[in-house]
Amino acid sequence: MAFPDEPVTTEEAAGSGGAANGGSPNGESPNGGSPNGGSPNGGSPNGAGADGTAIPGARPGGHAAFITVGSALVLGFLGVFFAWPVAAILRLGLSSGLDEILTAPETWRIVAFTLGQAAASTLLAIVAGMPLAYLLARVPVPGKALLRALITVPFVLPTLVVGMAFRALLGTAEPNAWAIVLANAFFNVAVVARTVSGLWTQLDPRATDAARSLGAGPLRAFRTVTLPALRPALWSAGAVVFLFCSTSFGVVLVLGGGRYRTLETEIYLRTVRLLDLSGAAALSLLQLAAVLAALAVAAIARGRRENALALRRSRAAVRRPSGLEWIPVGCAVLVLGALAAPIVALLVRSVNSRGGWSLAGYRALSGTGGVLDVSGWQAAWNSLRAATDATWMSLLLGVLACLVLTSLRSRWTAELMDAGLMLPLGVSAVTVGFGYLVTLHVLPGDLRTSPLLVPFAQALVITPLVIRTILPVLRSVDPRVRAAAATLGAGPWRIRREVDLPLAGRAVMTAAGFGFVVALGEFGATGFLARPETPTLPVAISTLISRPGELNTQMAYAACALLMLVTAGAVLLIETLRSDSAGEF
Amino acid sequence: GTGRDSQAPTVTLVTHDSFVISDELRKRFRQDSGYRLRILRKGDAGELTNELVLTKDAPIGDVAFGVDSTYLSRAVDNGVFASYSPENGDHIPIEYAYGGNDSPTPVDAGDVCVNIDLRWFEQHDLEPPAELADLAEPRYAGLFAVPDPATSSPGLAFLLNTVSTFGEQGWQNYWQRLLANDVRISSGWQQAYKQDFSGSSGGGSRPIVLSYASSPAAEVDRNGQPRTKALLETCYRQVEYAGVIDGTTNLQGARELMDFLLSWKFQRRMPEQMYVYPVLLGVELPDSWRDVAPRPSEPTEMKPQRVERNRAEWIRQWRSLTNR
Amino acid sequence: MRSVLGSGETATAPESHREPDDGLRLEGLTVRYGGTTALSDVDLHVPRGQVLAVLGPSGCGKTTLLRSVAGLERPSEGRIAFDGVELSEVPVHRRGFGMVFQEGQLFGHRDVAGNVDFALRMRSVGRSERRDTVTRLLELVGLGGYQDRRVTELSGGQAQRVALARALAADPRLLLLDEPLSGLDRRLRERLAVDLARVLDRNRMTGVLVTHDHDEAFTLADRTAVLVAGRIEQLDTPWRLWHRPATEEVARFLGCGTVLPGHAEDETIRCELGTVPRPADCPSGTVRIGLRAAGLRAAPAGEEAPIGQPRAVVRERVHRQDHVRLTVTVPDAPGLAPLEAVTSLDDVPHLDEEVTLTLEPSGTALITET
Amino acid sequence: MRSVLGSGETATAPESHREPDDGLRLEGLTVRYGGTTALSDVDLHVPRGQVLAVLGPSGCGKTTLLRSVAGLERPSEGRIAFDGVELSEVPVHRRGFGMVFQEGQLFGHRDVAGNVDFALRMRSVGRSERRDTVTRLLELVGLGGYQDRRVTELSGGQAQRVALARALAADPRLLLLDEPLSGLDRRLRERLAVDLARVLDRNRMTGVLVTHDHDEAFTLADRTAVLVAGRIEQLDTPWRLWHRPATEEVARFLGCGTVLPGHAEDETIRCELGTVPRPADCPSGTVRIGLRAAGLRAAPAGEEAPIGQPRAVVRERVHRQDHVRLTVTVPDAPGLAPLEAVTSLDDVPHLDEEVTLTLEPSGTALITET
Ligand SMILES: Nc1ncnc2c1ncn2[C@@H]1O[C@H](COP(=O)(O)OP(=O)(O)OP(=O)(O)O)[C@@H](O)[C@H]1O
Ligand SMILES: Nc1ncnc2c1ncn2[C@@H]1O[C@H](COP(=O)(O)OP(=O)(O)OP(=O)(O)O)[C@@H](O)[C@H]1O
Ligand SMILES: Cc1ncc(C[n+]2csc(CCO)c2C)c(N)n1
Ligand SMILES: [Mg+2]
Ligand SMILES: [Mg+2]
Repeated sequence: MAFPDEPVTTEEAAGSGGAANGGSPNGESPNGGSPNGGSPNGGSPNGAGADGTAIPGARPGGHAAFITVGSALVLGFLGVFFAWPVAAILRLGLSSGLDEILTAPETWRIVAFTLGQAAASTLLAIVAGMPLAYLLARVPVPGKALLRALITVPFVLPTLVVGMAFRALLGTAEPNAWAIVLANAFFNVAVVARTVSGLWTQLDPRATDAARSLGAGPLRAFRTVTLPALRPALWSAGAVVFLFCSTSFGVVLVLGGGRYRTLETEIYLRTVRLLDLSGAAALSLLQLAAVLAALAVAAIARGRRENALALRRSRAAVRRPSGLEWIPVGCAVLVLGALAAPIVALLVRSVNSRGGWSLAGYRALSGTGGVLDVSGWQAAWNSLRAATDATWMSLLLGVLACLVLTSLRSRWTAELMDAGLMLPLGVSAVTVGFGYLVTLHVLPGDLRTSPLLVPFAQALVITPLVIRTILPVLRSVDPRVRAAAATLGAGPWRIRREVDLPLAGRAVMTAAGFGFVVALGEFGATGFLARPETPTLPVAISTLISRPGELNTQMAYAACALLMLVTAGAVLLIETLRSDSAGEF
Repeated sequence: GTGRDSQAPTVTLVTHDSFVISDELRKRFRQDSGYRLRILRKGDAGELTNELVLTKDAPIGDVAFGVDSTYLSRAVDNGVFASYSPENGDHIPIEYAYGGNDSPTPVDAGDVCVNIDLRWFEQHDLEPPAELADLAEPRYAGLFAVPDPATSSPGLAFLLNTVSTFGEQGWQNYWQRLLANDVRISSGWQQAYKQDFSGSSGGGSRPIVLSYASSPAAEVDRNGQPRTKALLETCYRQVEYAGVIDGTTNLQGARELMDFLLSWKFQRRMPEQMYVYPVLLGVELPDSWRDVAPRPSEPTEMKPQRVERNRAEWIRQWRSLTNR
Repeated sequence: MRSVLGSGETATAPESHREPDDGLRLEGLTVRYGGTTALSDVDLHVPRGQVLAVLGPSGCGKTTLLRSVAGLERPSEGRIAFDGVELSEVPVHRRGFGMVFQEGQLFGHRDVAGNVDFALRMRSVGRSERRDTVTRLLELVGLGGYQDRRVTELSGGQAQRVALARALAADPRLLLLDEPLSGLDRRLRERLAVDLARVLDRNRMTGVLVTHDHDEAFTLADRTAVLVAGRIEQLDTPWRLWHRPATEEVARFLGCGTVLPGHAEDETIRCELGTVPRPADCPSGTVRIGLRAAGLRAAPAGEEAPIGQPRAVVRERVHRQDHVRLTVTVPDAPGLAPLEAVTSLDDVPHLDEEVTLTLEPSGTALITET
Repeated sequence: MRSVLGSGETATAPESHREPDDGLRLEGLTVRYGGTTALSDVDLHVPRGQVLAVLGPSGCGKTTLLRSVAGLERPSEGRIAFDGVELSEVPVHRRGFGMVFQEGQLFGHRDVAGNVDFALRMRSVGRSERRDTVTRLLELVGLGGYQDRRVTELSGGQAQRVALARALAADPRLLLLDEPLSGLDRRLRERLAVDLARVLDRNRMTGVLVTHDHDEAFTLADRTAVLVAGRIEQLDTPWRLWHRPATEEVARFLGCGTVLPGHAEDETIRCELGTVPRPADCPSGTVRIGLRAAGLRAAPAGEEAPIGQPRAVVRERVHRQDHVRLTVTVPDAPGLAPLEAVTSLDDVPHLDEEVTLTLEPSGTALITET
């Protein structure tokens, strides 16, 4: 250190505060004698300003009426389409057998494997997703919208098909835990890449500049500045991926070959094969507890400081990488390759079979007859319609929920509600579906067989995704910008509309695109609820894949290709819309 | 193809995913009965059964079709079905009946059989196996793929087949020998048939697979030559039943539909649409089937009641045996 | 132009040209952040149409004061009222106060015009009038033609000017300015200060201005408050602040590096370094004299220097724009800390050279309170 | 203390006490942001151990200059070298340059100590030495005891000082300072400028300082560059900038509100408003004279005012700290724009009163280039 050992300060060096301490005739220091007293703020998490509760404008308004109505709507939907059915099915089974299940060592092995594989998959998805997020947020890539659209494609693929593709690619017919992890990660890399890049794009690059100028290399600057700033998005994405993976079903079945069992497969076995409702209920409760525990851990880790970031989207931040920055770019290319491999394999299968190359699958798909009631186009159209309905419903619910969540004063109320909204991702589709059967007939118009049920159920799955995409951005909005709007005459609603929504606008559109894709690919609930005259593409694929015969197989793969095409197209469209509607970005 | 005339009364059929009906037949039903047919597909046979059981107090349809002999007892014991004797009931072989000709009524039978890849055996100059016991012979080591009884319908049928064939005492021993013979167990029919089996389009490595007696009908090459063959000595029969759902508000429509399911015109079309054998005596199989997928003459079977009593325990035992 | 010449006499005269409006009133305002007391017991009155400047060391609570008035901080104690209406229940956006934030706080998702326009839309101004006003305001702050620029692509000073234009667009009844011109070069700052004074005056806006530039305070404000450690030390006209600081702390804050005891008698005040004329308002007896650098003139001590004039030795020399600032010590008065003095550029003494010191009355301040 | 007294003569003398180090060199530096050219063709040399101040109007490219040197902007053209090493391939963190950003850019997720500590950890300083250094630096900037404070809970000026401490902690070989003291009150700013000068000098750091405070530039810097619209208009010693601006633009930027043609002959330079002495370096013939406010003294035109001295009418009066600034018009010279003049506090003319004007040589600048 090049500084002199003797103090260089003059008598005034105690500074403004210090000078006041020493010289003020009034005696009272504004800092309350903080120098040795630990945190000058008194360390109180409830202190005014510390959590922003006392600062009007720090939250986007706080109308009690809005919070009440909003919560009622959101929780009402959640209650009717999730809590009630699940509770009903659990109650049917909870008469007996709980202790038997809980004391079986087998049960705990399954719990351990469920959480273990989910954790590993999540980690892998994050590790693989980060370079992609970097690529999307910080590197000028021509046709980035297309790239963004393409990486969502894996997400819609039926798990059964992907499982089979992985089996074929990895050449592992034997049960293999790593293959499960790999396939789970394959599905979910996009969740990480998109969620994280959404926030990353908006981070003020000058914070990194500061770190770099202080001697931090690119990696160090990333670790010490960017990563902490991305933490909200990372936890968000991590929680979602963890839930997906801990309820992973098709992948575990196909690649686990029955030897690797998760809570989800066990619940399926007991519910569908054995009608052992009490065993299923016990396991469902375990699943619920495990998911809640995981969410709590995430909330604690994330909630320590979800501080206001200076969101400042800057064109200058997107620039050609140099030096070490090529490493993440290289990694991203590798990840893209890895994502592409199973997809390419599927595409090849759709035009190639033992009979050589042929477009027979596509041809058959475009006509009716055969095992499908409708043509592939019709199925695609059905998918699009259901997904559209599900998307607007979930956007409505999700945005409303986000506004309520950011308006709530009490952090714990917000966390509880947040967790409640996440739960549909962590509960077995079988449990929810069977729950519908024993409850929804009570509502007028027997929803159990109504065409509305599919979008409702899909919305239930998408809404948590919407929330997880929008909430971190909304929470990162600098309260001082809201304050500025308030001083210019904007009331709480106006601030929501003029500051929060535009800032979260990208996230809303990202969520819309993402939710749409999920709805397109959703099979767990859709397969359960879809009506035969309007099958969606995933339902059609499942029908085709469970038939013998070359043509059926080829048609299934062709339908997969169609699904991918529809997905990429829809996302591309939505992303284009996004840059139009929020053109100021 | 339906729903153009929403005035027409509707009858709802609750069935499994494999149910297929052509537009033409659907129209026929409409014309004959005056009812519009609405179909609800509810997963596989197991899922279907459980849904029927769970909704028995507030039924979601009028007629159920597709509960098979593996699950029938569960449905019957839970009082899912109302009694009804359809018109052609007396043309059904008695061995299919669950208890008399009353509802539930058998509609078709499917046979779960071991299939082989004919070309593979030709190329390797190996005598194909003939019966279940052969599969445990060392010369067929590493050749057999079977789906998991715990997670797949045909897999469960195969387990029941082994119990039926080797008896309560012998089946576990047989499975141990299968395991020693490197049987490949995958979780579903799709993986076993489409990935592991060398005779299907997937081009897997195993020339012996568990599938259906009708599967070879789908694996005919361009010259009409079958690529695969079902071993008729290894079959297990699953009978699929239909019945009027107890509590239906449309009894008349339900009866019309039951009669339709057992009508000649419907039964005749079942093989090509659903790859199953119709139950009515005297219904002709399509010509091609006679060569490619003939009906097994003496398949193994098991009474639904017996399955219901033992299913969970056998699966448990099988799991601990195979360490799954 | 607003504050023309304040003098000892005219400043205390009643502001007869103002209507008897009430304006902004703070009573006993105290704001705490957890354990930190940022403002304590502040009483303040800014009559309608007047501008108050707030000076004070870094961290003394200036921003907190403005934020509390705007409604962005909740006072721990005390009242804030405007035109007699108590504001504690009035939300920020209903107060009709505009604020220029210290850090700008522009809306990053809108372009320059969009930022200014926002304030107009909140007031439901018609579209074409909005465009004209935006143009006019941007021209006022020297950013004509920058309408479509993204605010992330502005220089620091440009962003600050957009913030100023935005706050003016809101046409507030009270304008709170937190160092609105601090990042600008002097020429622009002077011009904008004059323009701002004109706008404030023309619209009869009440204003509170935080600044570190004393000249700016004097150009824009009717009165100036000196805030130290969360308390108002003095609230006065520029002239009185400069020449009659209430406390030694204020004197030091306003540039008096040295404060010496003095004795007022007859026509003069005598202190260790000489005498200055005694103003009419100075009581006789013990007073304190604050010395700014310009209050001491140093000249090389040639042989002909009069005896009795204090002599000092040059320790440091710093070039300033139009003079040279010296640090000198007085060997005859070892108790005296080093003093600052000025000398003209024409005849600069060398380091360690001996100089004579003359008191320059215009560079001194008189602390009469005890 | 660094820049002691610059004068016309000493400034051009070789800096013999400096080693012949190379320091920072810019050659033909051009930086464009899309269509905007923020810097064009800048050549600059800051010898090792020296400090260069950069002055210039808002938006002229000062920040861009610093960011380019730091490696945060990629130049469109030109070279940057330090000690002879071309830097285009050297990444930011390997340059060993420190920067104080205009907006502070503190790490919001670290406390005050954590921000300063960051720089030390990057240099792998040991733990206990780090703590001591953090303490010392915070004390230097007057924030002793603020270690555990969140940076989001600092006042604007406090945050700026943390940024300064953090940059100093990096112990850079070149320190880039972007208005490091702009948000501080004058007393603190002066003290910190002196302390900063001391640190720079003691560690023989090279520095580039952007500031709007001319005094600060003269206190801290050896030479000062005036940047206008992305070009360096003049790079000179403080004395020469102030007294010999190279262009009218520089003269105006440095406060000359009026520039008059003049004629140098013999001992004097004559212009419309009178004469000033002709310095030795002034060529004879046509020159231009820049007038600052202090370059014109106004006094009430009593009867005894000498004939021939220009007379003017007071149009505006503004109180300044220790003088009064007037705007006057000269009826005899209707082509002349209104002029700024000063008058002492003792004898202030009224509005519309007639005054006589005297040229004050120390308030004028000479533009000799044409
Ligand atoms: N990212 C950017 N994109 C486009 N133009 C920019 C960008 N950053 C700065 N500019 C423009 O470049 C010019 C120089 O900006 P710079 O920030 O260097 O000015 P400055 O001299 O530091 O001004 P100030 O004193 O106001 O901080 C300005 O006109 C500014 O509007
Ligand atoms: N959110 C906060 N939490 C805790 N302390 C705070 C907070 N904001 C400000 N302070 C403290 O309150 C005091 C007053 O802060 P304020 O911002 O009002 O100062 P200021 O006079 O505006 O200073 P500057 O001239 O540096 O901007 C400071 O000591 C500051 O550290
Ligand atoms: C491991 C894993 N498997 C499948 C999907 C695909 N998927 C897309 S949305 C959704 C939830 C509701 O069906 C699922 C499961 C995934 N993302 N992760
Ligand atoms: Mg402040
Ligand atoms: Mg700048």
